[in-house]
Amino acid sequence: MIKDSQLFQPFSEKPIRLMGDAGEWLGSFELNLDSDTLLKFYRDMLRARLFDERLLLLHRRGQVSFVAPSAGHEAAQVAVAAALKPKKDWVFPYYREPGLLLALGVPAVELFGQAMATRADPNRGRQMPAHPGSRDFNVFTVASVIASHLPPAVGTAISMKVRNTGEVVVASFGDGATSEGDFHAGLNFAGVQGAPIVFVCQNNRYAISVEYHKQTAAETIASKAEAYGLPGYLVDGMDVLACFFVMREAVARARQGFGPSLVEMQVYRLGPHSSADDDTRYRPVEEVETWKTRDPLARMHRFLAHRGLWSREEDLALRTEIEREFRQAVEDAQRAGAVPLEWMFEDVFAELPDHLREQRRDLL
Amino acid sequence: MIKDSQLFQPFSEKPIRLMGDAGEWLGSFELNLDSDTLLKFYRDMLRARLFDERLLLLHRRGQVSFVAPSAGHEAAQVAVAAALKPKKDWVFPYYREPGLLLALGVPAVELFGQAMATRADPNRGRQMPAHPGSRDFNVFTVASVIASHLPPAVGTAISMKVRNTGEVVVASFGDGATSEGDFHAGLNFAGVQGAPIVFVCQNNRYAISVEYHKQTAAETIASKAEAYGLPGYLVDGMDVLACFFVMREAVARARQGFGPSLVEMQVYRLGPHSSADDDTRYRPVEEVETWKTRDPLARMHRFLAHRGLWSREEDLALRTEIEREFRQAVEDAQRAGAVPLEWMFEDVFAELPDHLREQRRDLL
Amino acid sequence: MGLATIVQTIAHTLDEEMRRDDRVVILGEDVGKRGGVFLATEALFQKYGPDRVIDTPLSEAAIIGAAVGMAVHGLRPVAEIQFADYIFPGFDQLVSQAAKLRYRSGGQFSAPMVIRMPAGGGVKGGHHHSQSPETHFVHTPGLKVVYPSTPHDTKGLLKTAIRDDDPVVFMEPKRLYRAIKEEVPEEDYCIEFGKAHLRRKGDDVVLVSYGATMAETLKAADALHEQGISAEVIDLRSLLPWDKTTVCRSVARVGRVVLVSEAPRMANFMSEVSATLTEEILDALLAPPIRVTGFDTPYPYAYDREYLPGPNRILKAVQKVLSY
Amino acid sequence: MGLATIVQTIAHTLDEEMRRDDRVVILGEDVGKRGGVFLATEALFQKYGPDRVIDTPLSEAAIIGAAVGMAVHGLRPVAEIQFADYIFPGFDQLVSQAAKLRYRSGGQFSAPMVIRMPAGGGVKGGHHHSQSPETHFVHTPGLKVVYPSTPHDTKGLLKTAIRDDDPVVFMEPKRLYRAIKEEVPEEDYCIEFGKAHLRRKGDDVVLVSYGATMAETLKAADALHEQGISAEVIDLRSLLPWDKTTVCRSVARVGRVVLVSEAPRMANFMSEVSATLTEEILDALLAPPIRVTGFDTPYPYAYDREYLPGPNRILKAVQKVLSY
Ligand SMILES: Cc1ncc(C[n+]2csc(CCOP(=O)(O)OP(=O)(O)O)c2C)c(N)n1
Ligand SMILES: Cc1ncc(C[n+]2csc(CCOP(=O)(O)OP(=O)(O)O)c2C)c(N)n1
Ligand SMILES: [Mg+2]
Ligand SMILES: [Mg+2]
Repeated sequence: MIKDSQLFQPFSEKPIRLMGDAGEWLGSFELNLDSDTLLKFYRDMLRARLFDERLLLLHRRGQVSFVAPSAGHEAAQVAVAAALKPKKDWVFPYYREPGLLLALGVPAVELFGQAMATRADPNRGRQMPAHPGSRDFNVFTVASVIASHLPPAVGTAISMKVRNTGEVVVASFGDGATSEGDFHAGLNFAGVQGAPIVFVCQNNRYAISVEYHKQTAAETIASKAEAYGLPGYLVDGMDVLACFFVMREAVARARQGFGPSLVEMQVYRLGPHSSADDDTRYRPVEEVETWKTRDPLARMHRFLAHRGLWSREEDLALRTEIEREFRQAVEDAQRAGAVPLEWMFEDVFAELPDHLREQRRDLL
Repeated sequence: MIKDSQLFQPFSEKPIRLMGDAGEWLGSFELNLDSDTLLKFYRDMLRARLFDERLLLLHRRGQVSFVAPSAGHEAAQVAVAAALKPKKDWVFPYYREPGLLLALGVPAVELFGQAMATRADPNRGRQMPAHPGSRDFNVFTVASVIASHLPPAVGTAISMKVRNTGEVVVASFGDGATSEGDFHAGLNFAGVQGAPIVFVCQNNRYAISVEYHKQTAAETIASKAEAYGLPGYLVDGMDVLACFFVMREAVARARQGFGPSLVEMQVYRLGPHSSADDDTRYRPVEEVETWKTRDPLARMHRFLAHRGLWSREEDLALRTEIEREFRQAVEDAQRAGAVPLEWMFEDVFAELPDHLREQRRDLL
Repeated sequence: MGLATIVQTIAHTLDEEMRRDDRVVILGEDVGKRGGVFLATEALFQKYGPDRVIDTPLSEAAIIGAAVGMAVHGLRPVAEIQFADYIFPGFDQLVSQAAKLRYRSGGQFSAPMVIRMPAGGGVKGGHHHSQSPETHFVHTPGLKVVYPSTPHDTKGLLKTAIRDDDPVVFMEPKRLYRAIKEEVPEEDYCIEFGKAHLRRKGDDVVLVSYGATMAETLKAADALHEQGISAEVIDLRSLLPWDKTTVCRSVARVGRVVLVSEAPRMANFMSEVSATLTEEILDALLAPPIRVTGFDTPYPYAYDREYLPGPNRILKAVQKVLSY
Repeated sequence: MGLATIVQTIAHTLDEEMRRDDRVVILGEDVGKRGGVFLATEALFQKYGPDRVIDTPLSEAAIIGAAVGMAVHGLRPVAEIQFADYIFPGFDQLVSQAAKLRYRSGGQFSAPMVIRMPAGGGVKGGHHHSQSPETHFVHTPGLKVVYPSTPHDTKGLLKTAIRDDDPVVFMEPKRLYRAIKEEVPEEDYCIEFGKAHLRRKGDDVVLVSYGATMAETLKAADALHEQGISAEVIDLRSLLPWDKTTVCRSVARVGRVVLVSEAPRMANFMSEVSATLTEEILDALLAPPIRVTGFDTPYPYAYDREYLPGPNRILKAVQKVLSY
């Protein structure tokens, strides 16, 4: 099933990198992306970072009940979005991916609306924060149950194959998710069917407090692809260019009918697991500090500056612009108003059955 | 964790073989087993074969409701038993393994008793045929739910490790079982814990009617070991010597604290999936005929004959002896008598709770 | 389609629905060449090919989960779980994904799919080929649960299930698969969920059941008839929604009721029926509703008929409500 | 041990039991260094090390399954499922292995183990951090099910659970984890399963509940008291076995009962209680037993307090049974 790789080899020992720590190009080929594309990567990453910061602020003010910060994952998420055709391809994300959704074009107001359970949430306030979804953008609404979105993602990909639609699915998840039976069930079925899907693991080396070596004895997540007859790519997930080029190739291969692949993006969660977590209980501060020096945003900043594409002033201006956008989006999300109580009984089924009609009547 | 292998390399492209089709020794080392051991292998394989035949007879007579024939799997099963210390090591078998239990020493009368649900069944008639288990021999009672015994097997192995008992677990299953989430959960946890367990897959290339290439896109089951940081061995499962030597090494490694391994034994189910199956619906007759020429019993017979250890006459005598043993065992199993109706309510809990006492009273 | 058994009706109905709507696909273990271990999908693989009749790897989570994803993308999957007992390795996909998708997404996504499964005991299958897990499904908001007892109802309910916009657990009475043959109409008909079927009219006692135990319930009704006792017999046909109106109406009129289900007793679905009857029509009850159910043990191999609520146990219960 | 919350009592009791019996081991996600996401295993890793407090990979099937195997081999595992909602990926191990092992092996093997899980809503967790799956467990022969509501009972019931020879699902009222502080006796004591606790004596109506909704039920009782209505309040404490004797005795005396549980209504455990009451003491009922439960929707994020059977809904039900 696997087409000969064009640029990258699966199962490499070291992570694929295209950008050095100082922001230098490491690729063996000529970088053929225009500056708009490069700048968009940076912009999308910055939006992701600032989105989280805004959420944390709202959390401190008591307006949002929960946050799962994604700082450190931005390069990976933005690269995934960039490799897809928005509104055509499908995405099955997990809970730590505002950057992915924003980069796909999902309006910030919807994401803030989701976090605050207002009418701005197309999911109608049914779930806790960090569980967005958008029919408009073919983004399958997040479920909390780790890895449970993978078998459905494969089903959608099989449907695409059977009906020959030319669409592709990306399904993403953390390192912890790879231990669930659903990971196994999904990847194995996808392999058998040669379905057009790319599995993306954002390996931040922790599942809440559980370190990678307690999660699995496999050297890499990428190596797990072999068990399903898939190519597995190991990528520096804090290198937006490496993530993008590998994803572009994997998506193209899926689209052309050469089947699924698994991409491991090595990232690091710069913050705690969530607003309910205290990561100093299980992570040495020095470790966190070391990883902070590899911040994917700073690295891309250096890359752009290196090429004369970006200045401090432009950066400040962009931050101000995004902050303004988000302030407005939060305001709009709030102004949309709380979801009404009677919605509690809707969408259990396509039509309201008698027993729910009775229960609604009893409550209201 | 993995100790350097002494005789065999994991992840070989071709199955490990030690005995040629004509029964010739293929090993690169001197065969150092005495003739008693070699003859016991053959004897145990023959007992397995004849046990199944006896069950099929009982099935035809309506005395047994179900049979899952193991012809073709005998070499694999007998080799596993031979590699273990009976009553010390633990075995978590699946339903197609009478040969394994018999070779471990489980009395035939208990297995027939299980198949006929008489008092001779230490499991008290609670399950359908092909679901034996024996506390005396540390054989975990089979459950029908495919692969569901693997996480428990790992738990037992972790307990052995934690308490440093020097025992080892073998858990066996079919190719179909490798698709279940429980396979994944079990092997992954075992890998992390470095538990003393050997996973044995009897890959007969079918899960009822589903062919191997619809089961997984992985080239081999052995290759799946990589996903868990384990060595995976690919073995000719109809070569009792290859199975034995690989198992002996894997068991020794586990016992010495070097962790788990996965052994794939390539076998073929010479009969239908079960007495309820019609395999001509999905398997070409020619395929079955081809595999029949590789019958593990015939091969071992040739091997022994080759070395002057076995004759036609001895074979006939042995058959007669085993037939007599089994006829007697069936008779004993039947004479033990049907399990009493009131047993239905026992062993749900250690003690009979009130609600079951009431239900028993209502029925009896 | 002439005289047919339940299992023949399933294969036939699936064929009709696949012909009618090319979004309908089948997936499961051994549903392809083998036609299913009970032959409920016989000949469909040969007719519709591997893209519409998909043999899956041995993973119930993959089957149910993939069906969810297919449904989300516009197909109408009919998944087969080989035995109801094997729903459990895929239970999370059923309860966390299929059942909750419409709700959690605010109606943006939904999973119109059918999960077929042969259920119930009496076939010498021991505890993993005999269970009746319907209560687990009924207790999961977001699932519809159907359980026919005749070939005629099987056709009409299966069509409704396939055309329904929500996930439907379609339970099949495996010990009746080949036990009943009846005339099944040729035409295309659907049977609405939540409408019970009055199988007998009667005035002395009401017997309520569904699925496989309908056979035992009808036998009991026949035996009562011989004793001059007239039993009204209600076949629920669907458990979610269930037909409260019909059951309450009959019981209110007759005053005595026996509830029959072979699932374990503790928190059995019939507890719901009983509790509802008390809440709704306490004063019309001339005797307590009595449940006749499976026992609270794992399903046993030996004496698997004795485990089931057979006619004798039903008659004993009727005796009790009549003499109350 | 002085004044303690429920979650502190759990950590303390686990510590005592681990000290008493070195076969007791803990396993689960984040139970190690982190001490559990709710700190229910705080400091135990530091004290007992990685062989007795095992951080597992993220797989509930691995957790429950491995616990079964450990128990079979002689350990006494206490498994933590991080939220009751996440029992479902491990549900098959629970119902097919843990629950049925003793039975299917004729008593040769057994799985004495505890599966702890924080359950229930009201913590803004949306539908996958709020569920109350107890009915699924009660309906599974072979499992015991316990659900304390106070620090005192938590200690006594958890000790009984750990020393019990069968698998015990130990549900913990997560919204009460830190809400109640009470004096917990220093000494070693066990509370027998199947013995309800009479939390209030009263003559006008009986309120039956368990676990997290005990808080709401007691609030309702207090409000009734102010209105001059005296409510008898029963805390079931264990659901399997459940204390039929105490409940029937109280209800037979008082004649009116309201049953409170936050799980979805359809086939809720309280249906079993209601059905049993009718079967046993129909003639003593002055009004129908009324169930006040969660709604038959997935657990919602918005209005998650309204979803719960709060004091107001309980009072409305009491009004109904009193005015019947
Ligand atoms: C089935 C299941 N079990 C447990 C949890 C609780 N939980 C939430 S996040 C998490 C860790 C996930 O780690 P990982 O997959 O590595 O993703 P990360 O948070 O590191 O990005 C856990 C255990 C859950 N949501 N689902
Ligand atoms: C969870 C589960 N799903 C389905 C079944 C029904 N079933 C029984 S045997 C079998 C095939 C097993 O194939 P494999 O693991 O290859 O073992 P083999 O029978 O070939 O030796 C199936 C699907 C089952 N027992 N358990
Ligand atoms: Mg992680
Ligand atoms: Mg097989």
